[in-house]
Amino acid sequence: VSEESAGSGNSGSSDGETSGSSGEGESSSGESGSDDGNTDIAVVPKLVGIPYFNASETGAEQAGEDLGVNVEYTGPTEADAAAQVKVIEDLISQGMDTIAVAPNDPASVEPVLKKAKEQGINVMDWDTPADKELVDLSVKQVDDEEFGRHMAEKLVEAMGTEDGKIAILTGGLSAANLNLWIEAAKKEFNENYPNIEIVSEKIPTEEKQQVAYQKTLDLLKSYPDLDGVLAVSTPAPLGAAQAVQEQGVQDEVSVVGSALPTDSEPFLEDGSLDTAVLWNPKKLGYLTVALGKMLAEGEMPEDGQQIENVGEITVKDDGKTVIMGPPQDFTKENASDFDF
Amino acid sequence: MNAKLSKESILGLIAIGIFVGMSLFTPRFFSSSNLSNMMFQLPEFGLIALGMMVVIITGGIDLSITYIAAFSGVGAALMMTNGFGILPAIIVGILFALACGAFNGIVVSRIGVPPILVTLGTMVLFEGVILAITSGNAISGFPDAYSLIGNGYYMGIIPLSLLILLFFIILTGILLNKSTWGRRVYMYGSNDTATLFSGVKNSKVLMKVYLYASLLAAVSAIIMTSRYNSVKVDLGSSYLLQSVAAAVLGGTNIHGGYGKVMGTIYAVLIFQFIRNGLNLMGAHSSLVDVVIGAILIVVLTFNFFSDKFSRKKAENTPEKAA
Amino acid sequence: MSEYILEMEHISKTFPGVKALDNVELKVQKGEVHALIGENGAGKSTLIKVLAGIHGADEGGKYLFEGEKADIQEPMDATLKGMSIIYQDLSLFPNLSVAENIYIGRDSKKKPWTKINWKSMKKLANKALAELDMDIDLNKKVELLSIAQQQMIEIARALAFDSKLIVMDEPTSSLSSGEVEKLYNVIDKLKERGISVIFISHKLKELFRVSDRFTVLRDGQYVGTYDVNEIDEQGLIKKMVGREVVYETNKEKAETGEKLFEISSFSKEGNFKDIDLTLHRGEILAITGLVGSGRTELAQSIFGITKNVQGEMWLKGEELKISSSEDAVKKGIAYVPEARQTQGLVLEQSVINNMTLPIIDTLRNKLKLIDRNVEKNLTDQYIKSLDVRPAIPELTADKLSGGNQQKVVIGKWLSAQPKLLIIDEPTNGIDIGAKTEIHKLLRRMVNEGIGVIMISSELPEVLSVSDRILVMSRGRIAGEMNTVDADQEEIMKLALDNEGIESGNDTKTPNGTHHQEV
Amino acid sequence: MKLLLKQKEFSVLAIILIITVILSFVSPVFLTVQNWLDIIEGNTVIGILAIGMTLIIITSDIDVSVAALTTAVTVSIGYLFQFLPDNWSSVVLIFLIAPLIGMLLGAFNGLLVSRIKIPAIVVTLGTLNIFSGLVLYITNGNYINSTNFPDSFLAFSNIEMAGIPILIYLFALVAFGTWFILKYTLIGRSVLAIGGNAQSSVRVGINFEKVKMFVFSYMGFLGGIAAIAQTSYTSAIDPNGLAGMELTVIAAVVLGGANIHGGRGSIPGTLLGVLLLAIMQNGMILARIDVFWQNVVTGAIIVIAVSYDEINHRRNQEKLSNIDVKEAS
Ligand SMILES: Nc1ncnc2c1ncn2[C@@H]1O[C@H](COP(=O)(O)OP(=O)(O)OP(=O)(O)O)[C@@H](O)[C@H]1O
Ligand SMILES: Nc1ncnc2c1ncn2[C@@H]1O[C@H](COP(=O)(O)OP(=O)(O)OP(=O)(O)O)[C@@H](O)[C@H]1O
Ligand SMILES: [Mg+2]
Ligand SMILES: [Mg+2]
Repeated sequence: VSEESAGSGNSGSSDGETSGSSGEGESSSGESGSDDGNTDIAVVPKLVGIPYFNASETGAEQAGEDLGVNVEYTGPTEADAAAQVKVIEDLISQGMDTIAVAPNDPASVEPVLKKAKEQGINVMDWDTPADKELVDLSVKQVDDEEFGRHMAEKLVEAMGTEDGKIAILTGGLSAANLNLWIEAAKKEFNENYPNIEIVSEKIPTEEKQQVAYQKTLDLLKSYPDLDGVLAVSTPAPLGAAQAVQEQGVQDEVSVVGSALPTDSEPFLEDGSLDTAVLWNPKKLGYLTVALGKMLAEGEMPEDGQQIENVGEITVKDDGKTVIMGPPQDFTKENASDFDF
Repeated sequence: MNAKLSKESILGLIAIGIFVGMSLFTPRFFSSSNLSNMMFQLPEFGLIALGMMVVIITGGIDLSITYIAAFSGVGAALMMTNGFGILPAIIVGILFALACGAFNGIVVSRIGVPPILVTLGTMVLFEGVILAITSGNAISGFPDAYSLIGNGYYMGIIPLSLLILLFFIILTGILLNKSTWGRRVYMYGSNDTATLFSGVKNSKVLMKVYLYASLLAAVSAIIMTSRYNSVKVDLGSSYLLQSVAAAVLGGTNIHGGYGKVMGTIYAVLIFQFIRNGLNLMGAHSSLVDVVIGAILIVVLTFNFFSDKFSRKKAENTPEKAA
Repeated sequence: MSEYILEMEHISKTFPGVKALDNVELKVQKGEVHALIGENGAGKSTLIKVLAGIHGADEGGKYLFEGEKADIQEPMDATLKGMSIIYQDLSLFPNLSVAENIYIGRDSKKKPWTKINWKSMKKLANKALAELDMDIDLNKKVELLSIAQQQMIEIARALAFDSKLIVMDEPTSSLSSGEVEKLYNVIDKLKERGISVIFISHKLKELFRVSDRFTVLRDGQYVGTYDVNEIDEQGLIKKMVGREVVYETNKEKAETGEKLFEISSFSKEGNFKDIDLTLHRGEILAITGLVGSGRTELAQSIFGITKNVQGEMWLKGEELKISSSEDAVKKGIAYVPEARQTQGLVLEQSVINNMTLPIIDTLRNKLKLIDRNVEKNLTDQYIKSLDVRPAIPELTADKLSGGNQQKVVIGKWLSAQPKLLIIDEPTNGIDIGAKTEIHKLLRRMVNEGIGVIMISSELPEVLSVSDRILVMSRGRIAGEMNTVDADQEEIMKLALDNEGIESGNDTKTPNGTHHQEV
Repeated sequence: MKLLLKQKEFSVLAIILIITVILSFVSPVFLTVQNWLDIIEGNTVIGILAIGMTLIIITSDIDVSVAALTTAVTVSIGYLFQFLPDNWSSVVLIFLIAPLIGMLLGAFNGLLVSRIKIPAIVVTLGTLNIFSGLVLYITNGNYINSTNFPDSFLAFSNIEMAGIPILIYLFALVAFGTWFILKYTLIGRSVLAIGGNAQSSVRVGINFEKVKMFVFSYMGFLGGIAAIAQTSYTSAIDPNGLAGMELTVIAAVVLGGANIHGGRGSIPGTLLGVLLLAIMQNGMILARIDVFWQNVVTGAIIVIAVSYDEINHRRNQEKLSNIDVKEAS
């Protein structure tokens, strides 16, 4: 048990004794400030304890181990902006070199990031952008616009028709990135598939598979001629697919959404979930730490740069927005190749 | 020797103990930047916990309090993003909260529905109203001056928001202990029938309780929106159960009739020290919850045994003396 | 030895700061009715609670039941040994049916999964109720019964248990005289069966009617045990209070002044109808009647607790519009309710907080905050003038005995300096010493110009205290008379109204006995 | 008279009927058998927990740890699945072990409430934090999906008898069993008695502590059963899946007429409360109410329902205390 808690403090899972850091790790993790000569990088997810952010934690820690930096991966237990700010404030007290945040609410972390900067801490965002002016680096898994449009395309492809009725499920009404994707998807429908009818406003599912399942059941009843469901947030596609699977309407209703491959597998197999679109969150965690380290060392990434274990990255014109790569599709064929 | 420490003082000692322990064993806990951190973090939660305590003293509970805060924040934010000044925005924010408080108050005091039911309903209702207004989006972009409320200092070292909290601690203390309203709140909490038969207008007392709680929620909301520079439907939602926990850890009787400002404040401090300390130690966030849950149970178990012990002693003494 | 079913000797009980029982003795013979008497706070209820295993006595006492050491740790032990206790404040379950309430407790020692046999339960309940001559739907929830009926259910439960010793702590305080008489008959039957009864009451006349022997307590100490033949009422009173107390009918005609308070055509659907009432300066007006005749509802309507009342009221010539108890207090009306523990006092709070509750707004200093000194002085003053014991203003009200609690309630209203005081069953469960004090107090108030309306079911009290009597029956005023010309039989006839035709015989008897004894 | 006594239940029923009538006009699907089966199956977990909560609320306590407790059991089930053989014995085993684990956790609550006399809301607020904190710490919030489940369990989940899913039978069994306990057993009587008047119950020899122990353990026991229902319903284990559900459970119970001050509450009432919340959820989408207004509607209905109930209750109380006023002669 203690291994795991220490694990998030320093570089270490048990096989990480390659570098010197883990030997003194136990004692130094507490006072992990920059004084011990090691680079300290804090990675703050929106919340801890959900599969998606667990996957990125694995990646972040792997990077810490590979690159010889201390990684502190910590966040609130609820996706609550206030709680997240407190965590960041505590991290500032701990004296980090770099803090990377996936803000629950971009505006709300603004003041605290400012404070971090004032104390000479490098500030970056990952997963979800914070205030562009403020951060030194912004790591994005994909381009939001591209991602939303891509999901929309995938759905139309799965439906096999360009005019039909679809519904949209979302994790929560107030999730900024989900809203961005949904907007982009809607734009895609509007511009390129004008005959697609969205039958209801986005339906919130409380980030719970079970709720998504029930809402989808209700949707199927309420709109018997529904052709597709677009489900954003990682549990939502699973719930939607479960409903489709149970009703045996795999051939009538297509489901496309953002989900992790291992969770999606049982639904991809029988076609109740057509495509899960996401990126590799482990790589995202890895990339975040890698870039955090560069930042701490005063370097900036370049467009087209090759990052070990991640691949080629894109850097936007502003010089500080890094895109990890294109969205990745998980399908019946490839889902079993992944371990997250 | 004879002067037995009150429940609250013991809690205060525990708070100090935790503070000292954390300072000794958690590096950087006792650093100026961390101390100032904590001073900034305290007020928003402290205010909500105080509001919750006042409601609990009447034997009620306000499950809608964090949504009242969020609603109030939305009110203020809408004003500012529509070009109004800070002061009108704050006033509107407070008015929004008072409207919610009045709604709770009316249903509780006039119709007589148990508070837990009313606020269970209004919690969903207020959340719905915020969603309907904001579509779930965050509202942000406030004037720089506004951010001083939550982030600024007074005389360079004391956070302004902490002063606001102090002001409300004192105000709440005076209102509860010295004002006739406060007296009635305690009496009502112990036996509402008897207060009615003593010519107390229960509905007025209750109405003011819910208004006061919503006022505290509004102040907390102003500090939060200023600190986070934004407001969203879930502003402060994680404080809901925590504030109940703080009030009862602070000795407030969940059935009403007893509760002290300082008790609640000590409990808030304990939560703060533990949360912050464990974060600094790099403990898994989930463990913080476990520790807080455990403290709640351990402290109250301790109270139980110390009560039992002191009662035994008290029962024995007169006998021996006789 | 074996002639006693219960022997308690050298029983002491110390509460923090109070020695409630000090070396007390209580010996009850088989088949006798044994009265336990004493002033408020003398320790009667405490002794019963020791007997029942609710309180553990201090060490060193002797407690034998049927000649054997009674090792009673919890209430159930007493029940299993064959004792049933009817507590002063009843032990019923409002949410359960009559049958369940009578039956409950029989199988407390059985396995929790035992199946309840509704049939045998109802049979047993029916039998017990039949003995009491009561006809109540067994499935009715107890909360829907009147207080008197509830009291009878409690008695039925004790009967159903086939106990050897039944303790009744003030069972008659909320019974009408008809029901009291039924109870006497039951007690007589119990006696015939060889069952012992311990009977606690402040109504001396009824004690002489039912009891064989008396044990008197005073200030937690044992005074003595007397045979009914060897002592009379005055003698007992002397033993109880240590002095002589006179208690007789008011023979003087009060000089009444101008109209002080008046109500006209007061009606409240389902409670009372067309009530007209006038109170003059300098008189005490009594409202009597059977339990449930609507007196309390009337009082609470005047006091603004009951809403939606039609009719008009005037106080000192000013028409009153009262829509809440707050209005009533502001206009100078005070009401001492009948349920002291739930309506009269905030038990968990201090005497001081209780005393000043109605007037707290007037005790504010310049800063609009409560002036503690003024508050304390005022409370001390009333504690002293009413002789509240113990005289500790900071003590919480639940630590006081019934009589002293009542004094605090009265003190609370005295401090409010009302123009009109309505006092509902003022001496319910109060000992004779405190009773006369309260009566004197009422007289004093009247003399000072406060109007007093006293609601009471106790005829001797009505006759001795009031100047004029209104009799209520089924929500209406059935008659009015001056106390000097009043006659108990006449009052009972009015109170019973046409119901009296069937039950008249029953109810006249107690009054008859009263007459003989007075 | 009977109807009057069932009064509280009656007002929920009235609201349910009104909503049903409205919804069946708005949506043709609403009144179909399939839809109702879906509604009931979907609310089995809430329903089972609400039944346990009814007993607790009758004794004038409350348990806010139910969702966390149930989650803890689901996670235990998930770990157990790794060791269980793929035949029917594992389903039987799960039905033995899950309620047992739940019962132990519930008994921990019960112990603190009855022996240490900490108010139940405080105890369970504490254990809510402890249970859910530990679950998240241990699982890190990771799903366990159905690929790891024994096929026999999946087969069990899919059983239907007479077109009705197995979970509904389970739900009915729990409801009937608990109703029977309340009405026909000594312990059930004691639960009602304690809620009606705690002091009296001690005087008539009811073991207060044991009864409190019982209600909390029983809640835990049902939590265990609810955990099985949840696992079989979602075919996955989500450590966050039930978060916040305790408030829904409590809302259902009190909407069903249980009095938060104890003594009152019934299984039929609770079932109606669950149903009311369930059809509201279901109706939102069927009635195609704008998502941003759904909470407003739900919240408003709850407030109206509890207010209506209170007003009705008062009016009847007043009638009950009426006397038969003599007519003028
Ligand atoms: N739980 C308690 N704690 C402290 N003191 C108590 C407690 N219960 C009773 N007393 C005190 O013990 C004394 C005896 O009270 P008790 O109730 O036995 O009197 P009583 O004879 O029944 O009076 P009454 O006729 O008014 O009912 C009183 O002084 C009372 O204040
Ligand atoms: N809260 C209540 N619940 C049930 N019945 C009640 C309630 N309050 C009063 N009653 C009943 O209403 C009727 C009128 O009561 P009310 O108290 O006005 O009569 P009363 O003449 O003052 O008698 P009492 O001596 O009992 O106070 C009685 O039958 C009484 O039992
Ligand atoms: Mg007594
Ligand atoms: Mg009365």
